[in-house]
Amino acid sequence: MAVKSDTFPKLLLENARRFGDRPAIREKEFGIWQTWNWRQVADEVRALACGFAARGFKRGDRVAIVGDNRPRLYWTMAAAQSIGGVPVPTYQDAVAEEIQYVLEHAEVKFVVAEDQEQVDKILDVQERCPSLREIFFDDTRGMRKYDQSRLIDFEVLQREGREFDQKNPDYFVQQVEQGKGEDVAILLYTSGTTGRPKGVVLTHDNVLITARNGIEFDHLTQDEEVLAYLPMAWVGDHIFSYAQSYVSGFCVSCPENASTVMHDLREIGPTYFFAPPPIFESLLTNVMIRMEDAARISQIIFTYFMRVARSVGPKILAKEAVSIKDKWLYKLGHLLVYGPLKNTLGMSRIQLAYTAGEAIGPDIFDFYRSLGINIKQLYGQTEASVNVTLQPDGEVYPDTVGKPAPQVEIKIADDGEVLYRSPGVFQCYFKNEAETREIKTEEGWVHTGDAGFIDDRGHLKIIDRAKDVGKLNDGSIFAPKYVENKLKFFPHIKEVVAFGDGRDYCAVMVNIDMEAVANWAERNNISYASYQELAARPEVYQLIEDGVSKVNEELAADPNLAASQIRRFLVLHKELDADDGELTRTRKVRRRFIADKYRTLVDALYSDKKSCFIETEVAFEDGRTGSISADLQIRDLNVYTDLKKAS
Amino acid sequence: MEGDRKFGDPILEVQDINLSFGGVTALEGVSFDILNGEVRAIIGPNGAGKSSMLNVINGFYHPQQGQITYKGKTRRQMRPHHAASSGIARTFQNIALFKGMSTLDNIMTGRNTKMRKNLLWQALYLGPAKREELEHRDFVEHVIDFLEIQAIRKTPVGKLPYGMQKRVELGRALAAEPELLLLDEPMAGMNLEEKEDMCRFVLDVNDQFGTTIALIEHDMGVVMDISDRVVVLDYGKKIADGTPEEVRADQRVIEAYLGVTRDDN
Amino acid sequence: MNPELLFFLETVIGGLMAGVMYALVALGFVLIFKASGIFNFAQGVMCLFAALALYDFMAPGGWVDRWFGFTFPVWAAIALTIVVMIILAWVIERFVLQYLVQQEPIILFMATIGLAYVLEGVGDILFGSDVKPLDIGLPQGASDWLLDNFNLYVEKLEVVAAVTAAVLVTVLAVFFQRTRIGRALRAVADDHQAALSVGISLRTIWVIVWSVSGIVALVAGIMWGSKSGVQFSLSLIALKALPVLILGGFTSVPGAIVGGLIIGVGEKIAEVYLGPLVGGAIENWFAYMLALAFLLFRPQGLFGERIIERV
Amino acid sequence: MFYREAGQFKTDYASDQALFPIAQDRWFVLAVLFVAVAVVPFFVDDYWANAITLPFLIYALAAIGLNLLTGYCGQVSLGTGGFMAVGAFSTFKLTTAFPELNFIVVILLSGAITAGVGVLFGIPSLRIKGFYLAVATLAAQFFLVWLFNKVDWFLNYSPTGQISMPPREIFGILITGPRAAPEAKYLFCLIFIGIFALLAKNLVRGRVGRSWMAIRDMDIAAELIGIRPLEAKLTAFAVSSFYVGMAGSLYFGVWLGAAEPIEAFGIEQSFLVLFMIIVGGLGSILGSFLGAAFITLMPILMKNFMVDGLQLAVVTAKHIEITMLGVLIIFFLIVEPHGFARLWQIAKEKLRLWPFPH
Repeated sequence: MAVKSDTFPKLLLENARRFGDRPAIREKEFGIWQTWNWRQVADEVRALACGFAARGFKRGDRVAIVGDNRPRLYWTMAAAQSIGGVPVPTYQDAVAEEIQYVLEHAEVKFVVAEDQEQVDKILDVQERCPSLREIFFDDTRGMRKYDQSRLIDFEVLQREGREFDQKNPDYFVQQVEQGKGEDVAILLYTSGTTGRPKGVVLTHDNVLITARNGIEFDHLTQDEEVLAYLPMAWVGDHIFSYAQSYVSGFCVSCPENASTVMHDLREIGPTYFFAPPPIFESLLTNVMIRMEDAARISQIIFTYFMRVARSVGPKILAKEAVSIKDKWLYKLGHLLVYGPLKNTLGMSRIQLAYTAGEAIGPDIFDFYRSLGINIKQLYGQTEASVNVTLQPDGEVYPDTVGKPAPQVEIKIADDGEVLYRSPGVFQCYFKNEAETREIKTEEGWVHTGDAGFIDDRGHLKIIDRAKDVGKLNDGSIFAPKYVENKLKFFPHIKEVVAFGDGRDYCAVMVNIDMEAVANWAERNNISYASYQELAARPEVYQLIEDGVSKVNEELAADPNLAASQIRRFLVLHKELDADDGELTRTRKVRRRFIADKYRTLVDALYSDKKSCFIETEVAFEDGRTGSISADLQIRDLNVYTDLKKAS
Repeated sequence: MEGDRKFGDPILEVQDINLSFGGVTALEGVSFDILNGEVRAIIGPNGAGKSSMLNVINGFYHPQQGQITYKGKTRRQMRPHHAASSGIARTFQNIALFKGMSTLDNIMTGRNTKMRKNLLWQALYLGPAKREELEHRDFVEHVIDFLEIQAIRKTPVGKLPYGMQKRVELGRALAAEPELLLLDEPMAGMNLEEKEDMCRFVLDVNDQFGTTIALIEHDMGVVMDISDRVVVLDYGKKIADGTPEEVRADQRVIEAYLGVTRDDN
Repeated sequence: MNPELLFFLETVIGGLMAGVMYALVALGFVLIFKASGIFNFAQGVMCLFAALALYDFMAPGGWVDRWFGFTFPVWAAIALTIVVMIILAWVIERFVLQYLVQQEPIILFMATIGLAYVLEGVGDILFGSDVKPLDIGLPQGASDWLLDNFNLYVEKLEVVAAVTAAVLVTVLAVFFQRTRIGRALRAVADDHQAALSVGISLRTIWVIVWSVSGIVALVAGIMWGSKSGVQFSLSLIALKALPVLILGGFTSVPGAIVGGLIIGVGEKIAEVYLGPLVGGAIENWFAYMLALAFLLFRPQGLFGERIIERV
Repeated sequence: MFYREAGQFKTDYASDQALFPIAQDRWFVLAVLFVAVAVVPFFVDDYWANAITLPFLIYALAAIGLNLLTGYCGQVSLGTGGFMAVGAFSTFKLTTAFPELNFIVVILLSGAITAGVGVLFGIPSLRIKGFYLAVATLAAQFFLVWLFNKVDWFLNYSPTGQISMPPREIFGILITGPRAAPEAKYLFCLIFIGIFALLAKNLVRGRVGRSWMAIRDMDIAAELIGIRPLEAKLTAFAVSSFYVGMAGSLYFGVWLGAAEPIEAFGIEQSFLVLFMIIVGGLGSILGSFLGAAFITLMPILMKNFMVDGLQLAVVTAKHIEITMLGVLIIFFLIVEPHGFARLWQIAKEKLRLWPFPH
């Protein structure tokens, strides 16, 4: 390669020239994987870009993208970038108000929406988006009834674009040529655990250099298969499904719809796969639940070979030496168990899998690695165009997030906060000078907001959000997330909220995992009628208590964290829900919000009450609200003081 | 949805239909028309002759008297194959899917009248026959997409829940690209959510493809919501015909539904 | 009388007599089909089996004779055979039918073919496959009275068979119309639930039906066995009865009787007048052709009602 | 267990509708074909050809034929023996009348003639259904066998009442007659039947097959959506009879070499083939093979066991064999009424999902 293309549109044209016949993107539709090669994609993008131009789109204008992962929506990104515009992807499951904020804040001119559902949301809020001019829709289903003056069929737009292109044949290429690496490439809104979303401004250089570094780091090729199923508004999808595809030329596949993702995953059999820990976790839970119904003989075979895998699998994956016997046992296990298992999970061909976003349970992590799936952790942020640290092959540990990625510098502040500097570092928060200055220093260092330290292997270890790390009244350090994550590694626990900052001791509220606990209840003949009833069963409480005790045992072993042992806990009567504001859209716990909402419960946890009455407002899926009430028990636990016994 | 819907000329007119089975009269002097592009409901108490009327329209029953004008051609009676190949498709009151076949194959049978390649070509599965098969598969996939039944594409229909079977049956009818679609109680036995889905599909079919729809339905709410005009039968006779509002206000209709108790209900 | 007319008359009477025999076998089919929807292909073999059992109970050299050194008198042998047929019905229900209740008709049909193989094989193993003359004291030879007075040659045995069949049909009619079980049996033909409401379990009903048709098979077996000996070919009369079924309907008792007579007469006439012209031995297929030709004009059969098909 | 389907995605309908869309299935089929074509011929002697492989293959062809009619179109036929006789006698008359005619052409013509006869006897199916039709097809069985037995022209006035097949070559290799090599006969039948099994499979997965199945599953609905019952039923009878006729042709021409109508084409043949498709699986081409294998092999195994193993008299063994055949049929119907094909399908599903149960 002589000159590296420095923008996405230039890359696209280069790909179309160099390997135009190779598949670029696929979508499962009408029962088969409809495929477009790079030349076709370049052609579609060109028509689209010219269509935008024909409708008065100027350099610097912004296009919002609302919908599931669809080839046309990815093309919209490239089309906007081709003519100097900025794509603004939004979360497809966001409610109208959330979308309205982004459209208004980003001063979006055009919206490309997937279907009627998304169009309806935008029409609801269009009066409050003064800059919004036109809405384009991909799926025409049910759209005929709408007033078509501001609503335009995607195909019409492309048709207009082709006409425009014929009249102005040089326009497109000229516009692409005008683009430079330092131009803004994309505006990504981070959901943020507090306050309004912030628009992260990334340039072509930011994204492309990071993407290239990642590709070189992991030796990705143009033969990778990737399934694009995570929200397009999320930076991870932008890097893995868009940027790296453009850079290395591999093909990305879009699933048929949200309900068929697992099936589509199995069909495609990706070689390069990204999933946040909850997905790996629910897959594993699913495996275990399905195995419980299996015939005895299959269970015996499964259990035996999984034991073999746990002992030798990770070693074989790390290319360490194992005994001949183990090697053959593992091979046999692969034929009988691991192979079929990976096959049903759609992971047969995975060469590289990443997980990030939060801590992954060591059991879960080991499970996949023992099957021979090269799953690694990374640590990243939207503000860094994702990669901050990556685990190099051969240095994969469940409790760290790896070493600094290529060209990334890391330093730890005195208060334990992690800072980094890299070519991927964002320009600014859109229209938010103050916040930008708060996060990004003059020298280009970015505050991650996470507390952590570099261990003796040179790996970064994250313990919590920096601002969440607090102190117990006795002065010892308290990292709530660390405690929560340890508890969440138990399959029966779905969510945990830990309290302790400024208190005498640590106390937690637990959400049971309905699927896992229901299954457990069935096997133990425990009857229940509802989530609430199941959560309140004494047997369930005991189950949770056992888990909490184990965590206390582990915490006691670490002198820094021994004081964070859990003294009291309760099991919540309802599932924490993003619709009720208790979780973020990325399913992170909003601790302060919860502390406020469930003030009575928190107070009870720090009293000697044995139970506490609570009434809660809930929002149902159809938009109605109601309330549920419950009398929740609170349990006390013993803490381990004897360190030797505990260890 | 905008208020005023405009319709074309009648696509179908039945005139003075008399139908009886061995002395038992099912239909007596029934006349009405169905306009191009409208949703036409046929309602009436049990045993009023609604299903018989559909059976007359698509040629399964042959009336003793009367005539049927379909797309400008007047006949004494229809023949099932002729009706099917000239653009009349239907669903059935009691699901009449082909139990031993998958969803896909069931819907493919709806394309039967449009497939031409002979036995020999098909046995060889080469060239034209293969191409024809794949073209029709493509069309059927669009129907599957339209009805949102992708996930059950290859499931044998016998294993599907009731509501899904109804949807597949609609798919089979749609696959024939009908000009006139006859739906015999498309929402019978469904729960609220399934009914809403089905209503949406019926309206979308009418809207998207401009298909004329004649449907029999018991749920008055549904009928009033989605139909443009309603014809009411009772004891084999037409007792009212008009817009949902007119029909609802008709004294004879109210009597037929409320006034007389019947043992056959 | 004109000899040709006389010959014709004899032919017709012979046909009627044969028809009665067909009707007897067809009756067994109809009973089972009516009550359970099963096309019992083993009906013919059941006739053979019944006849073999009967023979064994009363004939010198049979199992009974060899093991116990005596034979039963005719009436006792018939009673015992009836018991055997009832046991057989129970065994069939217990080991075959109860597992197949929900299956398609063709599966049940195949099961009865399997049953036919089993009965044939067991019959052969137990009783051997040689021809056995069955004599339970029915009159043999031509009726002298008819021969003397009308110059007609009619086998006495056939007359007896006709009379027996008439009696049997009457008894069955009374059984179906007048007894509680009989009514239940009729009900089950229409609606299984209805039968249950009478208070008899479906399984019991099936055993009863199979027993009754086993007894009918025994009667048919006695008649045919007395005429031409007990041998394997006896089971083939089932094939003779099948055209009767298409003609008369699978569910109609009067259909079976009238159909049997029509087939019997038609076949005899064809055999006598048409057979020589085409090389003979047409009795194997003529009945089928007759029934088929009939069906083309009246698809619902003799006594069937016109079916209104609904969707 | 051996399936690795992840990554086997389809980007066009042609590959999605392929006969064996899963790669592992394709390999398995290729392996079986390889063994059948390249390995088995080395082990085929006269006994293996005449007692095992030829009966299996030829009955499989007949079973496919009957399965098309009964399993796919739902029209029960008990006339298979009679239709096989038509195929056999057509072959006899054609080979003797036109000695130059290629044997393959003879087989195809025999099939065609049988198809014509089949359509004739299928006409009642337009008016009668179910067991009425089944009984009506017995008319074909009895009438046809009677016809061939009685009309001397069909027998070429043979005084013994037998017909025998003159030797015929294909590509210079002797296929029929007593001097034909067993492996040549075997390979010829294998290839012939392999091709026609494939054609049958193509038919049933296309429009024609769907029309048949529609008629089978719900004839009224089928008619109302535009499938002509007349066309569907008569094509089913025609194609079915074509296959059965070719089976009859091979049965007489390649396997038996000589036949006598009543003995060779009796109603037992009809039942035997019907058993095959029931035990193998109605509505399954694979099932036709499995059923044919079971019904042809089982008596041989049983006979070997009883006569050679238990030293029973041949007659007693025959009786026990008949009884056991009946018992086994009943047993299979109770255990798996949908036949071997269903068992195969279940096993395959299990393997695909292993180690999960569902």
